[in-house]
Amino acid sequence: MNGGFRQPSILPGFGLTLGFTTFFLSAIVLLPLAALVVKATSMGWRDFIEVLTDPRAVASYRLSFGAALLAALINSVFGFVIAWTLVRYDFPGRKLIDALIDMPFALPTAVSGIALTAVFAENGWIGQYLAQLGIQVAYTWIGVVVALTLIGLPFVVRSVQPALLEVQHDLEDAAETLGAGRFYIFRRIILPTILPALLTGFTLAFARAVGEYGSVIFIAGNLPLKTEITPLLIVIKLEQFEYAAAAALGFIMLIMSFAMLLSINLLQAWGRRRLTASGR
Amino acid sequence: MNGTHMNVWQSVLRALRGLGVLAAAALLTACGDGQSSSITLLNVSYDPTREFYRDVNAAFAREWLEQTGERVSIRQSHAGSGSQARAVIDGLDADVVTLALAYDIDSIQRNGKRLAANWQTRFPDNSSPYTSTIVFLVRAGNPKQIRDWPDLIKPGVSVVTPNPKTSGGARWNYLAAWGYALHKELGGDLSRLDDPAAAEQVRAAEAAAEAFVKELFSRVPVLDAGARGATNTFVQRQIGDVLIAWENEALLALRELKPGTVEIVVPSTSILAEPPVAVVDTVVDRRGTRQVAEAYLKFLYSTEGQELAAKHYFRPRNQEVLEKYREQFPPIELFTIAEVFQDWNTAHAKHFADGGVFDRIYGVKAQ
Amino acid sequence: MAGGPNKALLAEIASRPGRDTIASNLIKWGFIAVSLAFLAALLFAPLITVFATALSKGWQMYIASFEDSDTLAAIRLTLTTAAIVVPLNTVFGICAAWAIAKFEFKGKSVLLTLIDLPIAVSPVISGLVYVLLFGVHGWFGLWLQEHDISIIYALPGIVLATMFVTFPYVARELIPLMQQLGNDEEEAAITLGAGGLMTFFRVTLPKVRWGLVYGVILCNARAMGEFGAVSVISGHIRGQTTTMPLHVEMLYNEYNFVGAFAVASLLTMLAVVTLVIKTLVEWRTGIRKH
Amino acid sequence: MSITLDQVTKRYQGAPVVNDVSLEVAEGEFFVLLGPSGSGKSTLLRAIAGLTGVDHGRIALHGKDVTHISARHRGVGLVFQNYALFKHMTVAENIEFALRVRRMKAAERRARRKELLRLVALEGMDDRLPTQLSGGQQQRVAVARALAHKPQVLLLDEPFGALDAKIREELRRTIRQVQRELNITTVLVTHDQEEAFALADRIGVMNLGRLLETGKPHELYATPATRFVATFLGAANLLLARQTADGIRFGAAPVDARATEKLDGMREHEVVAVVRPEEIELAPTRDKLRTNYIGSGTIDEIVFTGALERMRVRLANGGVGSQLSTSANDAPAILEVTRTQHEQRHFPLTPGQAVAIGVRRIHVLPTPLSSYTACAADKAGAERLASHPFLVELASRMKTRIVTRVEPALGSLDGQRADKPISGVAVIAARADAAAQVEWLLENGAAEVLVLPTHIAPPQRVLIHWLDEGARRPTLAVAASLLRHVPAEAVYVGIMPENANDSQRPFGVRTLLDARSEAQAVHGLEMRTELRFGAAAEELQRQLNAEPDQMLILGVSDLAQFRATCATLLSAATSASLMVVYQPTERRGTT
Repeated sequence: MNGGFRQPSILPGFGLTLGFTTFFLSAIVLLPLAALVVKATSMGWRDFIEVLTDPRAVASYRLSFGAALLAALINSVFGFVIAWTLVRYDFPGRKLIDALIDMPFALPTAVSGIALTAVFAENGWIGQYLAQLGIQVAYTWIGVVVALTLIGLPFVVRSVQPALLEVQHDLEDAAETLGAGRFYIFRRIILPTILPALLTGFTLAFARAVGEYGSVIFIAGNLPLKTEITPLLIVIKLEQFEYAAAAALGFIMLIMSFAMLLSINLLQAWGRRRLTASGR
Repeated sequence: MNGTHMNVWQSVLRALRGLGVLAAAALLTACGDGQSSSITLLNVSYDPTREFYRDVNAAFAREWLEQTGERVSIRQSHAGSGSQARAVIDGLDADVVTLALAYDIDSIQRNGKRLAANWQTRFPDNSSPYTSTIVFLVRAGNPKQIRDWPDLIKPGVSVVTPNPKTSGGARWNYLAAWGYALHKELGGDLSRLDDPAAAEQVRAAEAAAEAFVKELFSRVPVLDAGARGATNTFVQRQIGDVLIAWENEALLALRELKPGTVEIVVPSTSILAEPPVAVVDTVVDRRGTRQVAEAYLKFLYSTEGQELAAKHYFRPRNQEVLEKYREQFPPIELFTIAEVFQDWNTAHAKHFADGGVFDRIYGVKAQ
Repeated sequence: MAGGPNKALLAEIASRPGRDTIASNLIKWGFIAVSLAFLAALLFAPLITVFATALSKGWQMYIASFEDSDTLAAIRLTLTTAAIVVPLNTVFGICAAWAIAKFEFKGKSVLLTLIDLPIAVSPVISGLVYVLLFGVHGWFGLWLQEHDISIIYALPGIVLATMFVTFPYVARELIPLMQQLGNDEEEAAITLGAGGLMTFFRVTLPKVRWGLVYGVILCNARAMGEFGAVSVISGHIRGQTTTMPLHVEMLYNEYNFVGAFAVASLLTMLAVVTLVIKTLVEWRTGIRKH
Repeated sequence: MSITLDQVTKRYQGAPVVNDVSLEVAEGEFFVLLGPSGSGKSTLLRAIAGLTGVDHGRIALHGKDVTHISARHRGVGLVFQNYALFKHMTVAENIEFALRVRRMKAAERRARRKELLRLVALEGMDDRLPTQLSGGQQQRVAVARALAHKPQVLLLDEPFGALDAKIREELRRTIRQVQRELNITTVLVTHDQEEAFALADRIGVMNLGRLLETGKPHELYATPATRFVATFLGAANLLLARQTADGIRFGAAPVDARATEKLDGMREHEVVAVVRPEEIELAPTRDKLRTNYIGSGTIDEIVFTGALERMRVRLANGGVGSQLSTSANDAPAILEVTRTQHEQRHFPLTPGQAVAIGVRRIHVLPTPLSSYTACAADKAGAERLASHPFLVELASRMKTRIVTRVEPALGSLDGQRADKPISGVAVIAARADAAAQVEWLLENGAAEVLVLPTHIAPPQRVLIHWLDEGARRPTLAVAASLLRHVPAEAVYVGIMPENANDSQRPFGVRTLLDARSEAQAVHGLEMRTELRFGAAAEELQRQLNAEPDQMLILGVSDLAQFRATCATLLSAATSASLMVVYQPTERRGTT
């Protein structure tokens, strides 16, 4: 299996590990997803298109992808700020906060949804002040963004943190002796260096947010055409025993996410090759 | 590499090894956990009946032991009515199903052929040992002066109800509102629905009903996925002026959640909600539990079962028991699904299926 | 994996001329303030809500919540699931990382993306796919029924769904780390006559142990916290197929807020466990240095 | 002056890593900071660049004080050991970085870039990424980048560290060439003495945070002032000798030492002589030597290294005990010798052969601290003292030795004398009658006495004081010598009487300034000064008690005065160690 397929290396275990990887991947991920695809395509082309282009579905894509994109962007900014703060500054409680970053992973999504709704509802701790400003968070698309931001936060912080730790201080020192100001150093030196990591974090946060269901339904309001997310639409289809339609919606989300993940991975592989190109 | 360094690492490895052993043990116990000596039943039900069936199970097990000397233990499964039906269709081995609406059991019948088509006639009262109806929950002191259905579409009133697409209970809410509007337009005579001579009038009434329901749902700020979610939104988050809810849910909420902050308003007319029960034939036949499963459901009709239903705020079928709890269940003019919508399948197809009336009132184009 | 600042470096930077100014202090505290405010609104407030509700009726009620047999069963089920899923995914993650980081071959990006894929799959779908496979009407449904094997609505289904959802985490932690560390030391070990396993255990593993531990922690957290996928496939049988997150929802729907959030608070303790493990090992490696 | 450092001190967690460094680098000069790793040279360079703040002292570039100016405004060019090129930028973008920051027009940037690339011989590499270049090329780019904004000074931090020998040499030449062409003041940090010799106009040698010596390469090599510089700049044999009125004496063999200074009115004393391996002549017999005979020996080992022959010669009895590099006192001394091809042909040698040894040139170090003699009344006490951790550390840092000496009469005041004069630094344990012991030792020929408490840590601060102006010179010499081997801060404490009137006060301040400038000028020692008022003994006692881990160097010229003021100081139990430096006045008085 390894003729011109891979570059030679003296390290052993390629066949074994790649074999196990592909086997496990096939059994746990690919086979089930194949079932999804088969189910989705079982309904006939015309129905398939009809399900996917239903205005309600289209509206839900807009919300799901739009809110996920917005949440991932917010996370990219604030996740970076948090990672920076955790890496570059020392302050009381830093370690605790560092540990809490992973919290959204462990917290059942329903709990985060319920808790967020409690906080951001009009009578909630934060919601009441926002309400005075005329901003309603819970039961609007803003609420969806808030929930998705929480879900995606650890991805960005945890991607950026090691990259920031690794940024060579020499580079910053060099830039400083050459006369660059702090913001200029940030923009021209630090940002390009950690950009791949930030991109990874962004992609993962986005991918995770697009499919999120548990936390969103509590805070979204779920009004058709307004605050209805695609996963909810899938659940609705299921409630009506329309498995194929549900699978079709799931399938289209999968395709979009896959395309996005793949393009980012390719971009990064390309970037890595470019930066570690020959010349040694 | 130095000693301490290795130790940390070894302890991690040891921990991982420990986890592996634990996993193997767990797998073994999971596999061995098939049958125990006593009979077990699985009752697949929907969310609000959890407390009720807990008591029923205990009482029935006692009675069954007395009558037959056999121990029976009943496991419960609760979730949304629709998703429970789906679970049974996909292979959840329920001996009995006790769901929110007949449509869900019909679906099991239709999609899986796991029970006979005539299931609803096998037990008395449409196989619904207890009933409920749809009432309103309002804030203490009823500040918006909500007395009946028309008050829900007064200016400035905001209504909370769950999403009929995902919640069985919400479908009752929707149908109650629709039924009320029809009832009113037709001058209280629902029999004219079947009268070909009154076709014109019925069409006008239907249009009025649709307008009413549309207006009602335009005041809904949150469509929770489930009934309990909607109750929490109303009581805990203080969203909305009125919650449309099952009577049993409203009574429970009154007791469980912040007593004194909400009160119940009973409308003039409402729907007779009949949560049905059924034995899943393929399962009981395979497992040999038909006898006990049927006894279990029959127990619901016994005086003891009816008392328990009333205690958990379901309207008992048994008139004596109902009278005993009269204070809790004020008289109300009730119409049935059959009277207004023929049957659940028709109602579902017309109102809740994709492109149905519910989609229409949200401006989704008809297909 | 997570990491903190190098204190000596920070001290040196802070001593630089032009650094000990009002502006740099403003920037520093500005960053900290923004981070804390953001986290406070998004993360701490919900967390505090969880604990405040769990403790709203006092410690006794909180403790009592864990005495319920169904709650205990849910905790047991969750731990069992994690105990099966985490080691399997760890082994997978290590294999995948070795294959991907140590060798150059065609289609690597596609493989990487496929490993990432479960993150992008909606939890609802993650559960549904197993129903499509193992449900009565699924591909293997009939066969399973004939052999009286239950997968969905039983432990194996829950394990599979959890495995699917937590699939990428260990691999994702290890791959970039191993890619970055390169092959030199492994190649040296091989030329010194070490076998593949020995090279892995004595050379590679000690280098990446942090990434691995962190990946395992993440995988475990996610395995214990997964709601959507498990919900679809669990059957919600009380005391038997309800995991902790499902149990939380159930208790919440019973208006038992104290119980619900008490169980949820148990899950948040995972962060504390992470912190303890990290501090413990930092402390031990700290001893090593002196 | 292009770069001026004035008493620059930088501490990490309390310990000074750069300790009172003063330095002036002239316009267009190529200055090399040489030192082992951890000597503080890189920190000093970073301080000049503004990448590290200093805790004390001032830094000026071209006469402008830049101590508090940030790195970006200092206008220096810095080249890092690991290049620190921006990996995501091309060579062109890297070089133009500083120009872009300064908003220079694209055309000008381009022109400057071309010029710089020509300068470092990398024409046409503009569009490469750093990863596509070899290490040497990358460092050339780094140099070009550092020069782009026409910095006032160029700083190079071990720029050749990561390169192999051949490329290193090539790049060395390029840098020297660029420096000459631009006539830019340059400071280069390295630990490689060969590199320093090859590049430097002037070398400064650093160790333990102190700048020990500066000078032209050949001067430093030929006449180092310190053991450290002597051994760090090439191989050196350090030999203990006695300076007598006739010259230098190694063991029994007196050497006619034309090259060394006269006794200069001082008592005969022990000195450290530096003999470079290439200054040693070997001959079959003593009369065949054309140089000063110092002893005979046998060839231990010969290593052929191409142009030179390197060998180790074991000294015969005559030289026993005079060699410092071995720790054991009575082990035969080994001399390192190198011979040219010419010498080899003239007198071929094989291991085991007996030879006569002569020296062409001896350099005597000016340091007054030559070796340590642990003195106690009994053997056990002397041995215990000889293994005192601080003393052992001090001796090993100074590359000297510790001998033990049992003096039963130590401290007795009945006039019993030592049977032979005490040489080197006498060391005694701190105890109640230490003052009497010190006095006895000083009367018996010791010039310095070190009093060590049982438990002390290496000092963080060394206080310097003399009771009488007459003791100033030797005290400063001892302080300078000691402080080169201890990473501590030096503080001269001047003490005025409590009731000093206004006319006396300026005098006190002048004394301080004189002391400081003499320390700097004569001994290259940078020290702080403090002026106190009160009785000397009490003031010193107070100072010593103020902080833990201190050391006091006390100059004495009159034993009566010493007894009067310092008996209590010595009898009090302090955690400080004390070095007493004695310069008898009577002889001075008679001349």
